[in-house]
Parts: sequence; structure tokens; C-alpha cells
Amino acid sequence: MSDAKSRMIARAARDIAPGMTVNLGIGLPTQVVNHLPANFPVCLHTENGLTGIGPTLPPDAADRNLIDAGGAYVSTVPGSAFFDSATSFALVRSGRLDLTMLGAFEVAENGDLANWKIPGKFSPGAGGGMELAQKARRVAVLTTHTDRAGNPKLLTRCTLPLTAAACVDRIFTDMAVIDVTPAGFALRELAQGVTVADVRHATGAPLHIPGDAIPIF
Amino acid sequence: MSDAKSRMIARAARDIAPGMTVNLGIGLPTQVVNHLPANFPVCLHTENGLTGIGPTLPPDAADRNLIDAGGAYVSTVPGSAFFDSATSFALVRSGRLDLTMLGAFEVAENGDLANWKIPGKFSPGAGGGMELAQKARRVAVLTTHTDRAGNPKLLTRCTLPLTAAACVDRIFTDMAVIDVTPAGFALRELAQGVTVADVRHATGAPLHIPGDAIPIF
Amino acid sequence: MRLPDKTTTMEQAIAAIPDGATIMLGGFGVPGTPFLMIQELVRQNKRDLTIIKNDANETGMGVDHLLVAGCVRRLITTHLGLNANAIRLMNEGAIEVEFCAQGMLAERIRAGGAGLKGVVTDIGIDTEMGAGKQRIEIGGEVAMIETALRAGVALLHAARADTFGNLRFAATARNFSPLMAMAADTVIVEAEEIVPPGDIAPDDVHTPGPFVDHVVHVPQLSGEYAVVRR
Amino acid sequence: MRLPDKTTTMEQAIAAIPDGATIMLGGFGVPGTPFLMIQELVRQNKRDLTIIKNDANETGMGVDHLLVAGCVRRLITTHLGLNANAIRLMNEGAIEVEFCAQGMLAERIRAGGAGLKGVVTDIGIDTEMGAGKQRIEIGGEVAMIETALRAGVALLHAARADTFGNLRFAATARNFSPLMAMAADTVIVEAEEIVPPGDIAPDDVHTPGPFVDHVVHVPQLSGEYAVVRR
Repeated sequence: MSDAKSRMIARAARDIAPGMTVNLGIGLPTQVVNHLPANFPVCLHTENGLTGIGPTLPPDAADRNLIDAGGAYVSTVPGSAFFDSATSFALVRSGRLDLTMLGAFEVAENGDLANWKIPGKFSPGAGGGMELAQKARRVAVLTTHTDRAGNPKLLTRCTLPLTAAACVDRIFTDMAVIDVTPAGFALRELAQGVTVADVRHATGAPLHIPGDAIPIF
Repeated sequence: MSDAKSRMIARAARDIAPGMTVNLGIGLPTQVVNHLPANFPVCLHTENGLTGIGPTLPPDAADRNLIDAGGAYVSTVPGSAFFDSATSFALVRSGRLDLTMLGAFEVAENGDLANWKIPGKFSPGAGGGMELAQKARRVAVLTTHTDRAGNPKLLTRCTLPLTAAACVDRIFTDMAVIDVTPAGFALRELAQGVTVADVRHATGAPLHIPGDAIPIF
Repeated sequence: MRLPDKTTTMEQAIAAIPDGATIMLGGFGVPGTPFLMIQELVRQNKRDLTIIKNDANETGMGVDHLLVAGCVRRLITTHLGLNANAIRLMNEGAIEVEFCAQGMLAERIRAGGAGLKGVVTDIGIDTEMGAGKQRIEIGGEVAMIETALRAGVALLHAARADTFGNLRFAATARNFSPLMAMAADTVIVEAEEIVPPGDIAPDDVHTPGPFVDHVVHVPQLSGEYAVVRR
Repeated sequence: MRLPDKTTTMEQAIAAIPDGATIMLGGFGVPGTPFLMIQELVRQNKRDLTIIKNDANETGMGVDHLLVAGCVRRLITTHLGLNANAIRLMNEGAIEVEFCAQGMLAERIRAGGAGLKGVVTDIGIDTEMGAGKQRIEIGGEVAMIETALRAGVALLHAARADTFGNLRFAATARNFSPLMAMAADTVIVEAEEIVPPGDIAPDDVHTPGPFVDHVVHVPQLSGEYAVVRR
């Protein structure tokens, strides 16, 4: 993984407050947990029916009945609980999930998120993504700022089918931390070595720049 | 209890088939269980969250956390299960309750049942009665044939607020066993010492009499 | 990573409940009723409460203390048959009472707890319980909407809790409690026993800790919890 | 009184399933998938099935056997990401696929199991997943009806069952199984261990016996149940 990606993930981890219940989506978000301090008070949820996820395990140490929603073999921490899928999503939809961190294909300046379908190319179904995006109290996106071809993923409007409308609160990228505000995208922090001009150039929508000094992560 | 009532309860018990899941309502129906053969394969349900009810217990032997829906202290049998109120009524509404036996203020010839409210006199709420009456696969009523004033409880139409419409399949009284059929009340059996004329006289709706000999219980 | 500690004192937990609150109370008859927290509501003289509970207990017990102390404005329930005092107050107009079919009360609470707006049902459709409820056509038949119920606070009695709020209920004391635990903004649990996280095996949890906000130890129960000799 | 014995053989239990049946399958990925009963469906060459399952397992495993053998006409699911074969068959039109949001699939099944007609929700309301669903106004907002799902048969894998059908699931193998157990006309369970009634304490039951019709012992699991080394 590039340094920029690592710093993005470490920065995202700092947004997890003590006592939160958090769902970390498949891919980059899952790795956020590796950047939490030891003994940090947090409850990790996975939608296949577990609160209190512990470290992932190698096949030799794995329990065949104990996976996360991405299929990774995980463990439990003292105080974990197993439950059925209805209870699991009850937790998500009723406001008990304080934060979810998700990947994205596109994020629009009004907070619309597209991360589940590329018509004609990729349509495996949304899994639990729609409910996580629509109902977590706070939705953060972790994504590279641009796609592999260099096209911006932060846009005025999403072009792909939505996962949920107006759901994203904050975006962590390899270039910046950006909030979704009523006025659109607002730059909050810059990655080391990245300039405001770089971020503007890589963003497909207007970007509000704070008047004060911009923190570096 | 009168002999006639005892025979009514014993007769009702014979309608419980092996393997059934059964809910016995508060009052007379609860006593049906005392007339089942020892080791009879049946699962008794109570809507406050238990399948596999065992015998009732005197206060000295009771568990403060273990009651039936009527507030009686009960026990469990091997294989019983506790569950929450949503699961308990899921069992009732989804067709897993093979039979319920309920009390009645009035039963109409189309199967309408009134057993929860006498406006101005008695209105404590329906409890779980509506769902039992509306959703059990088979609904039997146990009741005296007439009220204390001698007025018929089996009527052409109910005058009291309904518990559920067209729900009753069979009525066990101290005088007769009567089925609710598309053509109305049909006499099936007579209590010892009771004549067809007695039953007709005590019934507030037309009564179909079979051509064959009428069994006595 | 470790799971947060949610233990607190009853006085503190109850003090945060404002007058006018909507409060769900676990329990079906005696089992599961949080008698000590109910006593604390009375002691702290909460007013104008809306209470959601299966029943109003019996005269002189549990919910009846709230009624006698004049704490209750409104009661959403299924059956008041064992509390003549509650029926009298209802008939006098001193409290408002909304009756639900028992399984519908359970589903309405569960729907609130599951982040649903309501459920579609035909229970009570031909009775006065169905009057005034929104009707829709579904699968060629007419059905009704039962709207979701939520509360500001749920007060629950557990046999055992860990410090993170994972709960175990005993026997028929479970009843509405796991549903109410999902359906309130703040969930306060009185537990007969409090254990460290991990003492309740993850497969044996009745209510997962994330639904619970505060856990209070009640080492000594009142006589109300005991077998009732009628 | 005693509770009935529901043990039988897998061959017999599966033989009663007709072609054209709608079958719910427990499992989220490997955990909870009834692999041996799926193999028996293939062996008995059931045709024209509608399968309801969270996912289609992975290529060469579980549901994929049914797809390869041409047993499946229709699949109601949430995610096929780990089974390229399923996606290909869907894209070729060889199977019909209906996608649900995962929590909505859970609620639709639970609603069927709870004797409800559906639930009222706003999940997916601004997305293509919300297209074509009945809309109603509730509490001043627009919401959608998600209709209840039921099946002729549910096939579930339990860690432990008693002969009456009380079930225990292990860890994340629980997932959809307790919901499906409520939502099918006939519920068949393969259990790694079968014990006499009473060996599972009544407070520790995950699925109560009255929801279960047949219990089959599977003393020997296939390799599909093991940890997948990707």
C-alpha cells in the first residue's frame, strides 16, 4: 500500500470516538481498525450478525463459523454477541450504529453515494450497503481521490446508480479530508505534499477552501 | 365444578391430536390439559413466551419468573423454550399454532367471537385474544351454553364488540358439541341427560340436527 | 480494542429522564417488570409520563405506584384486567389509555426498534381495534398499517448483564424486553447480577450490548419481584 | 405430556419437496449454509426451484451446485459477488435474479414468519431498488411497502438440535436461519448434534421447536463446511 493510502487510513481512524459502535465496510475501511490505539473502547459491528469483532485470523486459527460480512475469518473480544440478520440490521436502521466507513465509486457534492453497481459491468447486488449508507448516524467514505484512469470520483452529481442519497458526511482520500456541507464539498485537511490546487484539479465539483491554515495529515 | 362442566372439559381434551401445538386460554380452557393422557405428545404454548408448559405449581414450588399468560405459576417440560413476545405471536400468526381453545361471551352462527369487552361494564383490553382467535389454525370455544341469567350465548349475530370475525370452528358447552358450518350451527354431540329440544331452547340461532344417532359425551 | 463500561447508579440514570417522557417498561405481569426503577421514577416525582407496557401490573405493585402518584398521563397497553385501579382511572378520564392487541404492541415496538415505519397486518381488521387505521391493498387483499412505536427511554429488568450491556433474561421475564431494548433512545437496565464482558458467551446473549446505554446493579430485590400469593 | 420427536432421514425429508418449490436456504457465505441438504436436492434432481438465500456461495460450493445442475429458475438474494458463475447465468438470462437490500431480505422473511403482510420502510427509496414498490404516506413522509416472503420449504443448518426441533446455531452461522425457520410451511434442519429434549436449556434456545418440522442428523460434514482457504 502507498504511504498516502496508509496515512488516509490512519487519519480516518482518528475520527472514531471512544464508545462508538462502528461498521467498517469491505476493502480499505476494514483496515482502519489496525490504526486504533491498543485497548481503545470501541464496538465493531459486522452485518452478518456480530458485535465485538476481534482481530482477523489466519486459516489455521480460524473458526469455520465465524466470519465478517466480507468473508474474512475474524475473532471476538470479551463481550461480543452473535445475533440473527434481522437484529443486525435493526441495529443499523434504528440509529445504534454511530459510524460506518464505506468505499465509493462516486460521491456527489450533496452527499449522494454510488458504490454498488456499474451497469453492464458490475452488478453483484448491494448486500447490506444500502442500509449502512442510509441509516448509520454518520457515514464516512474512504477512497482514492481519483479512479485508476485519473478521473475524479468526487462529482457534482453521481452518474452511477445510487446506494443512498445525501448520506455521506465526510470523505477521506489519499489527497484530502473533505466534508459534505449544505454548500457542497469543503476542504478540511490536506495530505502531506498535496496542494489545494492539486485537490481542486482532481475534484469534479466546486471545492470550498477554509480561510485559515489547512491542517496536514 | 359441575359434572356437566367436567365432562365438557374432558370432551374438549379429546380434540387435541398428537403432535399439536396448542394454546389454552384463561379460565376453563386451561383445565383441558388435566384431561390429557399421561405422556401424550403435545406442545402447549403461552403467549407470554413459552412453548412446552408443564404442570402448574403451588406458590411454594413456583419460580417467580415463570408464569403463563393468565398469571398462573407453571413449570416446563423437557424441550421447552422461552422467547420474546414478538416471536411468541409470530408463532400464532404464521400458522404454527394448530389449535386454541378460548372462552366466550357470545358466538355467532357465522363463527364471529366476542370474548373481550362488555361496553360500559368490562373493558380491560384484549390482551393476546384477538390474534389467537384470528390466526390459530383451529379455534374451539369452551363455554357454558347460556349465561348466568339463562340467556343464550350462541346467537345469530354477536351483540358485543368482536374479538375476531368468522373464526370459531367448534363450540364445547355443558350441553353439546356444536360446529360452525357454512350453513350455521350444527349439533354434533349431546351431553349426558340433555335432549335436542333442550339445546334448541338454549341456543339463540337455528341449529342443524344430524339425521343419524347423536353421540353422547 | 475493548468494549465500553456502561455501569452507573440508578439515581443518576433515572435523573436524566425528563418530565413528559415516553417510557417503555419491560414485563408481562410480575416477570420482567423493573420494579425498583419504577419506584425510583416515583421517588424522583416524574410527571406527565406516557407509559408503554403490556399491562399495569396489579393494584399496589409496579405501574400502579406510578398511577397512584399521578405520574402518568397516558398508557399504551394490552390488558388492565388485574389492576382495578387502572381501569377506574381510565373510566374517570384521569389517564388516557390506548389499547393494542398484544402481538401488535410487540410488533409496533419491534418495528420502532428495527428502524421501520410500521408493519402491514390484518389483525383486528374486522373489530373496533381496526377502526381508524390506515388501510392499503396488498396481494389483492385489504390490510392495515400498524405504526412503529419508539420511546425516549426503556427501563428493563435483566437476570444478568455484563458491563457492556449484553443481557440475559430469565424464563418468561424476557417477554417485551428485547424488543423495547431496540426501540428507545436511552435504554436503562437493572440487573440482578453484573459480570465482566465475556462471562456471557456470545451465542447466549439475549440482547446485544450496543442497544443498551446504562446498566445498574440491583443486589437486593423488593418483595414485588417475588411469587405473588393471590 | 411430552414433546413430539421430529427426527427423520435426509433422503425422506428432501424427497417430499416437489419440483417448482420455493426454498429458503440459511447461511451467509459458508456459515449456516446447509451444504449436505443442497447436495441431496441435486442428487434427487429437483427442478424449477426458486431459491431464497443471502448469497450464492462461491463457485463450486453450495448454491452453485444447484445452479450448475440446472435446478434453479429464480434466485432471490442480496449479493452474488463471490460467485462469478451465478452472475454469468444471470447475465445470460438462464436464471432470474431478484436483488434485495440485505436487511430488507431479512425483514421480508421475518414478516412472512411473523404472519405479517409486509413492513413499511424507506430503505432504498431514492435508489433503483425502490422502483416499482407500493408507496404510502406515514407520519407525513413517503415510505414503501416491502412485502412479506414465505416459502414452501426452509433448509437450515444447526450446530445442535433436540429431537423436538429446538435449535442452537454457532457464531455467525445464525444469520438468516431463525427468520427462515418462521417463514416456511415445512422447515427441515440438518444438525451436527442431536440431543434429547431438555439438553438445550429453555433460556438458550435460538429457534423454538414448534417452528421446525423435521430434524436430520449429519454426523459427518463435507469439506464445504470447513474454513475456505482463498
